[in-house]
Amino acid sequence: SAKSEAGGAAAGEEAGAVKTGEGISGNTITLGLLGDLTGPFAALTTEENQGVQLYWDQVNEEGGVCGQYTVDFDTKDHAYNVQNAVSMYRQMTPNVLAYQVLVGGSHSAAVLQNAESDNRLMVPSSATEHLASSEVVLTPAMLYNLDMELVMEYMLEQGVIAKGDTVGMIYLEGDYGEAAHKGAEAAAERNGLTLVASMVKPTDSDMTAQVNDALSKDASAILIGSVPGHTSSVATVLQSAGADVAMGGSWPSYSSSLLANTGGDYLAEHFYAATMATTLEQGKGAEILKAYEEQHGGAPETNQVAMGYGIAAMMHQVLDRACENGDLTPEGVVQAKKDLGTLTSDGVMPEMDYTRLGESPTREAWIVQLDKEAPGGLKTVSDGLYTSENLSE
Amino acid sequence: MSRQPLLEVRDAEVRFGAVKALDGVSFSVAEGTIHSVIGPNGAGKSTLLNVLSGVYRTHRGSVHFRGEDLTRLRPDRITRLGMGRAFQNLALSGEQTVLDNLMLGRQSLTRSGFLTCGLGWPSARREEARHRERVEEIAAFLDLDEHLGSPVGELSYGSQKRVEIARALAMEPSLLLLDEPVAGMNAGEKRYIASLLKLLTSSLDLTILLVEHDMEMVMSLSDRITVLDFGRPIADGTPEQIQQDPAVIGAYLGTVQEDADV
Amino acid sequence: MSETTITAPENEVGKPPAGARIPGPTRGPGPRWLRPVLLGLTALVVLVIPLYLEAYWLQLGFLIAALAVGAIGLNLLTGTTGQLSLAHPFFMGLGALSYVVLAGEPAETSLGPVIGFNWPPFLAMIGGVVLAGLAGLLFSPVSARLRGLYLGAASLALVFIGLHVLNSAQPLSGGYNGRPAPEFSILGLSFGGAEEPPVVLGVAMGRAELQWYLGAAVLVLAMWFAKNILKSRVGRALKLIDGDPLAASVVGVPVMQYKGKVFFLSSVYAGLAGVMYALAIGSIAPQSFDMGLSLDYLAIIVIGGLGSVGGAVAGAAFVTGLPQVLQNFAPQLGFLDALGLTTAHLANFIYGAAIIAVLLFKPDGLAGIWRDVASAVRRRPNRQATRVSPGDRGLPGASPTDDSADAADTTGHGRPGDIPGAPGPSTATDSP
Amino acid sequence: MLKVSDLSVTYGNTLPALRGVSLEVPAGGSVALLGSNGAGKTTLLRAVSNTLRRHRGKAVSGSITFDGEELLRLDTAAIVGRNVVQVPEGRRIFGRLTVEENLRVGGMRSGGREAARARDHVYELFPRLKERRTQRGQLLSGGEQQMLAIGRALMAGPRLLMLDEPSLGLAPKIVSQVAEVVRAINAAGTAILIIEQNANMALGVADYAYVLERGQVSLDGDSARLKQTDEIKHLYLGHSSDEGGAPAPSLVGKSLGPWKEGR
Amino acid sequence: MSETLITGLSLGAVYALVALGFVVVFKASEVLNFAHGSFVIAGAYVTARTHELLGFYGAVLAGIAAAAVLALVVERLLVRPIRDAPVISLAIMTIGVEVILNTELIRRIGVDIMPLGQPWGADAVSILGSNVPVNRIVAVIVAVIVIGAFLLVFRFSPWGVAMRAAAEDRETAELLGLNLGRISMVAWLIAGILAGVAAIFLTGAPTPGLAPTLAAVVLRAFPAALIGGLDSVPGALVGGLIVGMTEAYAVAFQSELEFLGRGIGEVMPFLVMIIVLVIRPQGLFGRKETARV
Ligand SMILES: Nc1ncnc2c1ncn2[C@@H]1O[C@H](COP(=O)(O)OP(=O)(O)OP(=O)(O)O)[C@@H](O)[C@H]1O
Ligand SMILES: Nc1ncnc2c1ncn2[C@@H]1O[C@H](COP(=O)(O)OP(=O)(O)OP(=O)(O)O)[C@@H](O)[C@H]1O
Ligand SMILES: [Mg+2]
Ligand SMILES: [Mg+2]
Repeated sequence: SAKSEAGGAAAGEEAGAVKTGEGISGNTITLGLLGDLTGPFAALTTEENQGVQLYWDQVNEEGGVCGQYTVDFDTKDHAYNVQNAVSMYRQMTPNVLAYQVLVGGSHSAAVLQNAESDNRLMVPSSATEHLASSEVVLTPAMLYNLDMELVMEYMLEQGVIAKGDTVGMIYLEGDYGEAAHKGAEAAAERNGLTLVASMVKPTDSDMTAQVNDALSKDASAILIGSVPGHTSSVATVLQSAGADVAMGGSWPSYSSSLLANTGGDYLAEHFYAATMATTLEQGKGAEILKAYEEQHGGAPETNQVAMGYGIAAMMHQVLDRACENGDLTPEGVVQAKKDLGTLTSDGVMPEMDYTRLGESPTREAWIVQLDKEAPGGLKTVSDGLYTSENLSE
Repeated sequence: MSRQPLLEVRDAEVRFGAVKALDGVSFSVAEGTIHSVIGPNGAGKSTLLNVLSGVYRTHRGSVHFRGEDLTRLRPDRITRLGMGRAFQNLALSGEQTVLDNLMLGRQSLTRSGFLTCGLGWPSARREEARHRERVEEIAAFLDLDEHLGSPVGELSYGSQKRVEIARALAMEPSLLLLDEPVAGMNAGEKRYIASLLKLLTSSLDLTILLVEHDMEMVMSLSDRITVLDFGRPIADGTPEQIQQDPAVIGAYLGTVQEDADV
Repeated sequence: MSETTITAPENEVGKPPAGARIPGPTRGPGPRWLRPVLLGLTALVVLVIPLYLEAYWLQLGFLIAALAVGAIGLNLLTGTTGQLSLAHPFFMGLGALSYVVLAGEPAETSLGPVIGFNWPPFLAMIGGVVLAGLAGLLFSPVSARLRGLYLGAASLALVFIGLHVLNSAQPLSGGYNGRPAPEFSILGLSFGGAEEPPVVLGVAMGRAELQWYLGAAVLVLAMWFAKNILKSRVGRALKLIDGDPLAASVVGVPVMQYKGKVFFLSSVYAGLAGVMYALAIGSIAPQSFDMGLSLDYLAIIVIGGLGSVGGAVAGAAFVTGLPQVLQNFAPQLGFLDALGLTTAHLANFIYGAAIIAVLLFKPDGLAGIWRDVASAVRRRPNRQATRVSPGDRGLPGASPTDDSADAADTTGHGRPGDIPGAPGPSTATDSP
Repeated sequence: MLKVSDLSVTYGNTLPALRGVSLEVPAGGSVALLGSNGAGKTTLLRAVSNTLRRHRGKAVSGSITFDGEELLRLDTAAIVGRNVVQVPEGRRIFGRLTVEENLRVGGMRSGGREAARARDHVYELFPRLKERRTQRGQLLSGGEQQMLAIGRALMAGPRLLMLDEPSLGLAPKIVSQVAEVVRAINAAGTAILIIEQNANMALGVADYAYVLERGQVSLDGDSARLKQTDEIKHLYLGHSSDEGGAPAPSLVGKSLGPWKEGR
Repeated sequence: MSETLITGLSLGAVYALVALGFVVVFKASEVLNFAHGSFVIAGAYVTARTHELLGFYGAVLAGIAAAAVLALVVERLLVRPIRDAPVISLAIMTIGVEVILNTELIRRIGVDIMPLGQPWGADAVSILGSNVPVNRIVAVIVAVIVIGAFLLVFRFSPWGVAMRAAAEDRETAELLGLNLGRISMVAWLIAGILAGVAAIFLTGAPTPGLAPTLAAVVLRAFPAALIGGLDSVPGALVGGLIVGMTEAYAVAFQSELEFLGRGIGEVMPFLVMIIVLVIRPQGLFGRKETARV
């Protein structure tokens, strides 16, 4: 009369030689895509999901994970609401093998403890030390502090800023912004820069006061560890002031659509940032672009598609390994990630090293500038992947 | 009983901006009597009641009730001392039933607080039951029993007036303040209320301070009358004296009432 | 004492028809048997549900219970006393935070150390409730001073302050990402998935099952307390404060004190809701206690029916449950992709439309529907009633046997509080 | 001009408040409507102005015509548009508006010049209002509010003016003034339908009267004639002191002992 | 510090325009319109979508028209049928509207930050040595004109009185022949127009353009409306300016305020609001609620 054991799936079922459990039924692996489809990050989530889909479609066509399992998705929307994220996580977990996408810093943090006890490998969309310290997390990017440092080192190297300069910084409330700030401080100290920093909230939209503050102190650049809207506002204020000041940003701080706004021209000229996934005008990026255009009949707005593609490729590696190990249970998947240690994604993203918990999986990235002409609005300006030996440990 | 008046108002003054709504008003009300206050519209009668029940503060003067100074007390404290009031403009809880409105009159007689009520403590239940019984008695007395379960807002104006009176009675006051209790009632109903008030003073040792424009009722019921005009007392005396007072006739009565064909 | 007899009249104008029945004034709608039967059935359903439903639904149930508890408290304040408050997320957040700090263990996080006192969870729960209540007490002088929308706005400030505190007081709250909420346990019964959970009728009583029962128990207590309040002298006083505060004070209600107390009470409810909310989510994050939650709460009490306890519960189920249910069942709808919509969009649309629909068709909320249904059931037996005897002209009183008037009035009435917006009895009653 | 025929009204699902009421106000006539509390007088006015639905009531049968046009089908504003205006029960002044603004609302339908003239006229009638011009309605005394309510309706320049207990709360001297005003308005061609508990006044003002009892017309006739009826004398005119008259509603069998517990 | 002052004032003017939208509807119907933010976004969206086609001024008209029509539709179809419900219910009705509109608009806007094509772009002029974007200067001028016009209308036309009467007692207002439907319609229409106008300035320099976060920005007008007094037209202006200045100064003194926790700037307008309300519960210019019995 009563319901069966919690979870329902036939745990320990043997299919061939591979042990499977929750998240697999028959020959179908279900991966979770828990993102923000209606909230502030809807568009980003959508493109990331499309990239994921693009990759797995190809794999499924070619025979699937270790030639046997096709991958399917359980897609849910938490609308950038933590409470929703948690309850949806609970609902999805019995049916998914791992989380291919889990959007949101505090959202990922809120489910982290559960994910650890449930053995669900997950790919969050943020790169904090907190998340990177967990065995079940595949941090998809350089930690925010190193990312900021990297951009600054590049700008120094190019002579956009010089040692001894004053630089302004605007960073977002929250651990992303704080980490970026920390990185900027480290780089500033190393290079004898004076940092004028102000913290802002997601709901702020007018950066006049902050920029004026920096300009009045003769800043030669303004760094941004915040959201694209703020980047755009900074550019607008600089442009109105007739300033000629460089800008550097963290990887979540820009979006190609900024080019169309007031201040867009200023950005195209003055703004530098790093990206973890290849731009779409070069190398592997071009291939992804082509595949995307075939499927959707137009170019994507950002290179978030490449990001999705890259993390899917890494997940593929992990699943293949787990299959090889004969254990495709959630536990087996986490174990496979540990076994592998280092993951590659066919040049879509830098090689990621997950062996040292709490540390950045990579220390290199592409440096980009915004460009109206380039697909996805970005062009790579560094000579391939860029790194600097100055970065903090 | 001592000879001390139940209520004594001395030299009360209330100002609203430039308007003096009460200006040097003094009078006293003896226990067990019906004392009326009359005067033209806007003379300050309701203001006087507002002072007595603590809604307005006097700028000058004092009010003593059973020898106790009321001038600084909050309305709810004054009510606890035994003053009940029916309002001129209905001040009932329109969406609550008549019974609930009458039970509101028991507010100052009951004690149960948030905790005891919320927990349904036996003491709270017992209190409720006891007071409800009494309230039903009062309702029957005012012919409201058929309406007990109706939301007050659905009653006709006249019936709502009766609920007002009943609620004031439910306060078990020793001094009852009535502000135009029979406005909106016809002659027969007025007479009914008048006889009821008479009965109450004799049977319950009730003292009544009555504000009313119905001269027939005032003259027949009152033991004593105070007349206000522009906030100032212009006369004070027995009904007979007042009826003859030329100042009162000029300011208030117009022609002598006597069934004049208006 | 005095049996007065005055000459009997020839006729009785203004008197009710003899023998008119007094409708039971404090009874709710519906026939007498309806209530106990429904209560019994509900209790049974609540008890057996965990034997059948998946954990996810049980957890959703617990979340709904948490919000329902908060909504009941808010309803006492806003629905009954007319004091609009948007500050509920603040008090919830405070309750949740206190619980987490009191029951939690000190720990190191990437943002720095966090404090914890390791109290037994039950004590920590009480602590959370008490602290939220105290905060309510602190704010109550302000709340007693303000009315209507102005109070609403002032209380909104608390939400922003609360968010700010949660974000900045990292050693307590864990900062932006929050911190995990320690599992509840009581009388040695651990909710956090004990090694060997007790088994009832073949079903393991895990976290979800136990939480379900906890939620049900707390909710029942919260409802019972609120209902008792509403039908007591306190409830009547609160309703009068809403309508006419001056009259209330003359009638003997210490208005300021009551406004303060009801604010306190509602923050106690909110604190309790906050603790449950933390348990339901498993962690606290500042984001959970933002203005969106304030608005959800308002939607809950209005959709449920202002001032109605049962309505608050129904509203909570509606507002919390609907979007989740929709996301679960909407994938079956294939046309979405064609429109470029996701199920999440659809869920939002339906949620918004449902709010609108409820208000359009039943401005007094779900509680109004219940009242209608119940009184329809009640009315059926004595349908015959209201026939009109026509043309009964003559002198007043010349028709002493006015039968039709007698026969009627067994219906209607006794439906307190459901004349939405009906103008009060006097010119002085303004709505907040 | 106004013709109510066979009108029945119910509120929610209670017993009918009006049952087959028929009544007529001729053009330029003045008619009084008497009746005890709860008889249905106010209900009748609500039906004419079509505000019943606000009180969860509705006309279940019958018709109300004004100059031959069915009013039950028009909405309130349109009815006022036909110059049928009422002074509602319980004054209902706008508490947060000043005296002057209250009057402005009343005169909104007529032109500025005309409204100004009407306002001066009202101030002439009620000098008290002029003194209180800038005071908010809420803070007026009861009687002042009543004056304002009447004045406000006069501003609208009605063809049919319906007054629901205009004498309520007014001092005797003012009552006679109001009566004169109403008579003057009537003399100037406005038809009057007046509800009054002060039957003395009502019958003085009106030519014809109806008595409503428990939702039905129980008596009607010329004012002068009705005044002589025993019932009217007894119930509506203050003739209690008449030795012959019996006292009205009774306290028979009623008592109220003191509350057993002291304070 | 004149720079901060000017920044604050110019920002405040924009808030004032939004706040006035709240105030007008509130005055006419005592409804707190939570959907006002959606009207702003809708206006901005239409302007952004059409400015290439119609030119900026044509697009502005289109945006204003869209916001106004939207407001009218909401009034007519949703608010009016339940006009007699308690005001809280009406406020919740507008929340329902807001949920739907925002979902759709945010879906349409997507990841973009959409430009509205203001011809003055990022131009700025120097006032007292500080750079003020032309966008803000235009905003100040428009706000002063609009609000001045409103004051005149309220003072000299019967409309303002009628609106307040209707808000207070609908039945009686109707009994005096006021056309409630029209009053309410006009109020919502005006609110819609104001939303369309405010949209232009809220999305102009130095802010990036139309983004989903605009909804949160609109929310700042809420303390502005209350500080000034919900029923006061000049109050909207003053409240807007106060909120604008509070924000500007909170940023300028960010480091001095750090002991209150970083990011206190966002909380400041609300703190100011609480202080104002505790001292004057009806807001600076609001009418005092007094009652008598
Ligand atoms: N909103 C309502 N809902 C239900 N019943 C109502 C409502 N309003 C009035 N009634 C009932 O209708 C009947 C007639 O009421 P009405 O107000 O017309 O009386 P009235 O003659 O004006 O009395 P009064 O002289 O007391 O003003 C009464 O029995 C009253 O209880
Ligand atoms: N709170 C107040 N603020 C300003 N003026 C007030 C206030 N209360 C009363 N007044 C004014 O004081 C005067 C006296 O009012 P009050 O209500 O006492 O008159 P009243 O004698 O009861 O008249 P009525 O017989 O008409 O009820 C009136 O002119 C009134 O306008
Ligand atoms: Mg008075
Ligand atoms: Mg009446």
